[in-house]
Amino acid sequence: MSEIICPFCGAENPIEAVACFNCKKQLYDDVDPDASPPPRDEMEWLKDFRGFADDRSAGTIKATEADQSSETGETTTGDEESDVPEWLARIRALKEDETPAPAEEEPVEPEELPAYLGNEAELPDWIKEIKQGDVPQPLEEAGGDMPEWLKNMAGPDELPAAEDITPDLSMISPESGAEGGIQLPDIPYDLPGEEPAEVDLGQFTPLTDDTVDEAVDIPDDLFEAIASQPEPEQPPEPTSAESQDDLDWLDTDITQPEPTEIKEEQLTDSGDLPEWMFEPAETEADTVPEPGELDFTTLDASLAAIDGENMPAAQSEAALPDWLLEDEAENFANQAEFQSEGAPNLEVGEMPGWLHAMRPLEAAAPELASPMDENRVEPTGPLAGYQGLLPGEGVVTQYSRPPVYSARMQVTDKQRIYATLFETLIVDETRVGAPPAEKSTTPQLVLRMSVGLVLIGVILMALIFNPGLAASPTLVPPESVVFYDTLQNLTAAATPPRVLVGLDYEPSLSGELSTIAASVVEDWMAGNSGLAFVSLNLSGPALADDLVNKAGARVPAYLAAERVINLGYLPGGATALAALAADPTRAAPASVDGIQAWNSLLLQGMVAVSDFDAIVLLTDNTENTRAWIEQVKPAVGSTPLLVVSSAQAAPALQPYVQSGQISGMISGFTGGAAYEQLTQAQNGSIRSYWDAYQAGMLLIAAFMLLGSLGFGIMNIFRRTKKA
Amino acid sequence: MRAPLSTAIAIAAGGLTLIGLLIPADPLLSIRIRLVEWAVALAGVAGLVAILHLLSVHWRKLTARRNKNFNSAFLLIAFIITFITGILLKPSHPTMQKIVTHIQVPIEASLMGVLAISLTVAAIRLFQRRGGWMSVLFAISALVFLVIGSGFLSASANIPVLKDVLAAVIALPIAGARGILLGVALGSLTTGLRVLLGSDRPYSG
Amino acid sequence: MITLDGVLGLGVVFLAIGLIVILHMLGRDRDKPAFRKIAAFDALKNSIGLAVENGSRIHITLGKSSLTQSTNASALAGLSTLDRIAQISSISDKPPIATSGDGGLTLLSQDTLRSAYRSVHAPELYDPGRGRLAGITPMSYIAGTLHVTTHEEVSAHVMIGNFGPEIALVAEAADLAGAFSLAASDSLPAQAALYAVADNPVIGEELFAAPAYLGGSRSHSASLQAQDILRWGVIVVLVGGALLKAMGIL
Amino acid sequence: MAPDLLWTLIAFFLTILVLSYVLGDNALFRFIMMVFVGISAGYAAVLIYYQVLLPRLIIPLMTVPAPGKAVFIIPAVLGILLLFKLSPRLSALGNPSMALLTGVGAAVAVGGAVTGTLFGQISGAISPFDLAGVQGGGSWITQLLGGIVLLGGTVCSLAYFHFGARKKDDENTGSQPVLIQIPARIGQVFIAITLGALFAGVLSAALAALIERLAFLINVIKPLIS
Repeated sequence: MSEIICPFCGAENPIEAVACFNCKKQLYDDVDPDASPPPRDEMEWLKDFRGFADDRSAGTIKATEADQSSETGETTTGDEESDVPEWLARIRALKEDETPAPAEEEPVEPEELPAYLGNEAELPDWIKEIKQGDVPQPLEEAGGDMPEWLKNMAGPDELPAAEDITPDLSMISPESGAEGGIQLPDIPYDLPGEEPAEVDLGQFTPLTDDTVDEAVDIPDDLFEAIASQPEPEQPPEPTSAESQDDLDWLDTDITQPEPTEIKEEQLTDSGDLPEWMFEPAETEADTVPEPGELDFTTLDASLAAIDGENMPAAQSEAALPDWLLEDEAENFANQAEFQSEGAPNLEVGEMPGWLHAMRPLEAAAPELASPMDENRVEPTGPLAGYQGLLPGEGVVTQYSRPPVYSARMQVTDKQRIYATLFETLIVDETRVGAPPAEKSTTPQLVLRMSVGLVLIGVILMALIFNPGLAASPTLVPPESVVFYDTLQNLTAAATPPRVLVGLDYEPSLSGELSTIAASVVEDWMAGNSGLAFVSLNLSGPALADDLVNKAGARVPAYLAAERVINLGYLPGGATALAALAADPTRAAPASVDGIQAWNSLLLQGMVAVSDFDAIVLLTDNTENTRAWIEQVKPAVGSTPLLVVSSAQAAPALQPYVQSGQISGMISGFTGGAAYEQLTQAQNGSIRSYWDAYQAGMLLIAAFMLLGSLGFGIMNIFRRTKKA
Repeated sequence: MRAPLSTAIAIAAGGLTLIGLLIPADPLLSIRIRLVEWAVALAGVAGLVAILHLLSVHWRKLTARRNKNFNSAFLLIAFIITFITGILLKPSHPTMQKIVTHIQVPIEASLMGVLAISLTVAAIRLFQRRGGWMSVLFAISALVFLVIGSGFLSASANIPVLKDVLAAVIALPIAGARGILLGVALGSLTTGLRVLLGSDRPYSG
Repeated sequence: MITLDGVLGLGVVFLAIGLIVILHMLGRDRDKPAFRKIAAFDALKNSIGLAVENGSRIHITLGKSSLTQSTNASALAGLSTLDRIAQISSISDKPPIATSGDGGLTLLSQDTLRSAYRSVHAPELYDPGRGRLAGITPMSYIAGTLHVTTHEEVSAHVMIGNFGPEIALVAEAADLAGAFSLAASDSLPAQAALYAVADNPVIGEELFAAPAYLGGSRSHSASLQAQDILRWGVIVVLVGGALLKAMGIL
Repeated sequence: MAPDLLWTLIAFFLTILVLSYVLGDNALFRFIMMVFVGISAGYAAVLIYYQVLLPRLIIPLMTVPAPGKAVFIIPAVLGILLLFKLSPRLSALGNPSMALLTGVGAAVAVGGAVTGTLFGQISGAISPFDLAGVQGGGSWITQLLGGIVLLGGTVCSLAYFHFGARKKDDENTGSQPVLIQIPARIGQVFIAITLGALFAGVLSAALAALIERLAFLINVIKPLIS
């Protein structure tokens, strides 16, 4: 059972108590202590209900008026449907059908509104009623005592001029207001209670000079009208232009059902709303849009759109700003109070049983639990003396337990099966798997380190102890034999040969190539050959000098200064070679020392590459060798092209050897060792490295074999595991 | 079309050079030689410009507010010393020779030595990296040629069958190499022609 | 001096030009020709996407070939690939970085980056420092590229161009850094080394297909189709020539 | 200390520092790499100046008489334009120079590919079928068989690179017809064998370099020990 907590002493009182049993103070501000309290079962709920009606916007007034009529015995319309309040229709609907209509289940989603409007079948009862044309009817009936301005609003074609409307607004009587209110649909009945709060904000917005200036031109009589209003803080009503704009805005709402859009339209277009309504809305624009208020405007607009004959009502309602509707509602409240106070002897209207039965349901809704009397004056605190404030303590006293609804979802077996099926489908997706282990490079580093150390260790051992276990190669490739034969034939000739040596290896491979080339250059030197070095890489000239110095040291009789010329670096790669093939005297005019090479004793009389007896290429890369073959070989005709290549380039050069573009070739340490075998060199430079080389090669092969087997087997196991 | 002048220059210079290469007869030959000489000179200038750009990049790294890279300072110092020494002494001076033979050669040859170890590790991990029968063939081929390259089989060179088998095996890579070279030549042909047709314009920046 | 080789060569060149032009004209943008699947390029597309996602850098290295060398075709293909990658990854926080081992190639990589960003209407992304010379000699180029590998927060390395086998050091450094690596070279020794070291090696001629596989222009597809036609022409010449040679006619 | 010994010690320590990379990336290695890049760039700049610009541009411009000067003025102007590449704003001025460089380079690549590789390799592939001149005293059958194997391998390797495929749905990649798949598979075998052989060759060259470096270290240490 709910209790009332006294706002003054905090004591708990029974729900039916009017005054606190502890401090004897009134529990309700809006109850006149002098007036004899009406019986609880009649007045308490009515007071709440009235309060509810007060804070409802115009739509609610229909229900309020129905109650009032029950008090005054006044009938509103002859139509039975029309005097049945919407909430009653809802209760009936609830009884008929377990599943409530969406409109009552939750606040009307603005997005759904167009659907409502478009699909008549989905229209809520209240709209259907309107469509049946039972709304204008009271308008006609009430037409007798309808004020002039309201009569003028009979149809859209007879819209009164603004100046006709504005001054008359000040003369709105409760009755006329009631009549006006009757036309209003009870949409807000379904709206949350925040909506009136927003209206209050509008009312409390101070009317500063700026706002007055910004407002669309307000006639002087409007201020009189404001002065004649019961509350001084009541804002000025819109001018005719504004009311006209409101009508336009109603129309646009149909096309723009988005609540925020509607709100923005109202806010941004200062022509639509006066500044005083505009500003508070702005303050709320930042907050989440309140569907209640927006639905209200949108649905009004929908009314206007649904049926042409509803236009007058819609327009009259739309023409009246919210605060004015609020004002009408208050008038009803005041009137009811006045009647209860002024005529105590009057027989209190009987409360219908069905209405009494449904009351807790109403009380359950939070918005119903807070009766707000706009007339109440704040007695204490910093806001003392202000009227129409939200009564904090009043609200506290009105809390009641919310009803418990069954949350059981009724699903058919078929639906359950589908749900289970769906669950099984997404179960893998929802399961959080273990994160993939980050690839660790440590094993690789350890392997690299250990392999490196072992390899270096073995090579060092072989170099230091030089056991001579490795047998010199007896298999000599045919191209090496051709190389050897060509060299021997040329050096054996009567006139010492002049050889163009293309030094085309990088310092990185000088360890391999200078070692192999040294023995070859020695043999050329032994035949007193003239050597002209040319290089395609930047380090070439320096490497050439180094090679000549090394080889020359082993052939003391050879006069390197006279027989060797270093033509230096040929920039441009293949193009430089093409230029060399076309005209060597222009491509490499001078030596690295700046001497005019082609006037020197060695190269005297030479004008073409073909004048050389042989071209020897010391190379470590396939591409430059290809360039030599492509650019120079065609220009030298039958002059042999002999190649000393690195082991890395040899397989790629084999096609050129086979095609005969390369006359003879020595490749790698193996080829060098084979060549030394052919020349019968006793202390060849390769011989000193041979043990280390063979040991290293076999060790690498062993490592590779072990690694391949190990990882290969692991792969097979992994595959079988997967399978 | 972007950079029409540059495109015209590229197409004209390239076309003349190509025709001069294929039909080495005057005046095409002399035009080609001239164009190639200009290109070589420009390549040299481009090299210097790129080196200056390299220095500017490392200068920026050195003077950057965050993540300063002090190694860049050593790069700049090493460049300045070498460049000034070279300009003053000329490349043929023994000191410049020493810079190559005692600085460049040790560093580059040592890096090549490190490569031997890196490749060995890569060969060990080959099947860990990727399986497939192509990798198996690659590994077998590499093993066989490592053994052949080591000269280890030379001892048994007297066996006639082995000699013939080795000769045949050594010749096998020629086929694949030739196929790859021919394919690369076709690729080079079409890629070069795209530039000569003005379809690819990497110079239009 | 007019040689038979020269005339035949000229014929081959004009045939190739005709094929490229015709196939380019026949081709339609909507109906691009289908090519065989190359896993490495699919992986590259994924890694570019990942690099853009996680805000890491893509590194394209173009090799050491000079523009005046006959091996520069691979570098030109690399530049086309750089252009495509720069366009694709233009939305990335960290624009790609291009390194090379030749002066002319460095300047072309800068031009390519600039035009790529202009083509996607983001010229402000261009930074000349992103197209740089790693080193002027082949091994110093490797040394400079190693520096980029370890210092530039690179998650994907694309090596397309002419390299020596020493490029394997870069591929290994990339592997140790846990980065993606695609390697393509026209150099046979480099291909062999990269086959063992790189995550995604591209063999031989496939290098020249990179721009087309990365959604390049119609001319890239057309030149690939022309390559295929020329390939079968070469095969026919090989077989026919062998037969004629065996019969003693040639 | 004798300058030669100083240079030898420099080479010795540089070798050790670079080989330390075997134990993993380290600060000293990175330092040496940066110094190396700087030194090689400095050396290259000197060489470019003395062996390219001086003899091919500067000296001719100063020595060649007026009529022939024009030939050298053009590359000089283009070279000066190329210097604008250093400025991000004015770099477009260098485009014509780069265009000439690229055009000539492309022509060289095309010419080399056609006359050098295409014709060279085709003639190389069919040369074993010249049964009239059987080389090396071998039987013509052996040579023919060898030629057929190599030709088949070359053809299949070429076929492996065929890019065209059947279009599947809207995808730009598809499967190849069986007529191409079979030779392509055989080609893969030959390519794998070739790459394996090349890998062994690269390993062999790298090992030779390592051996030479270690031998150098021993040669430096030996006299110090003894």
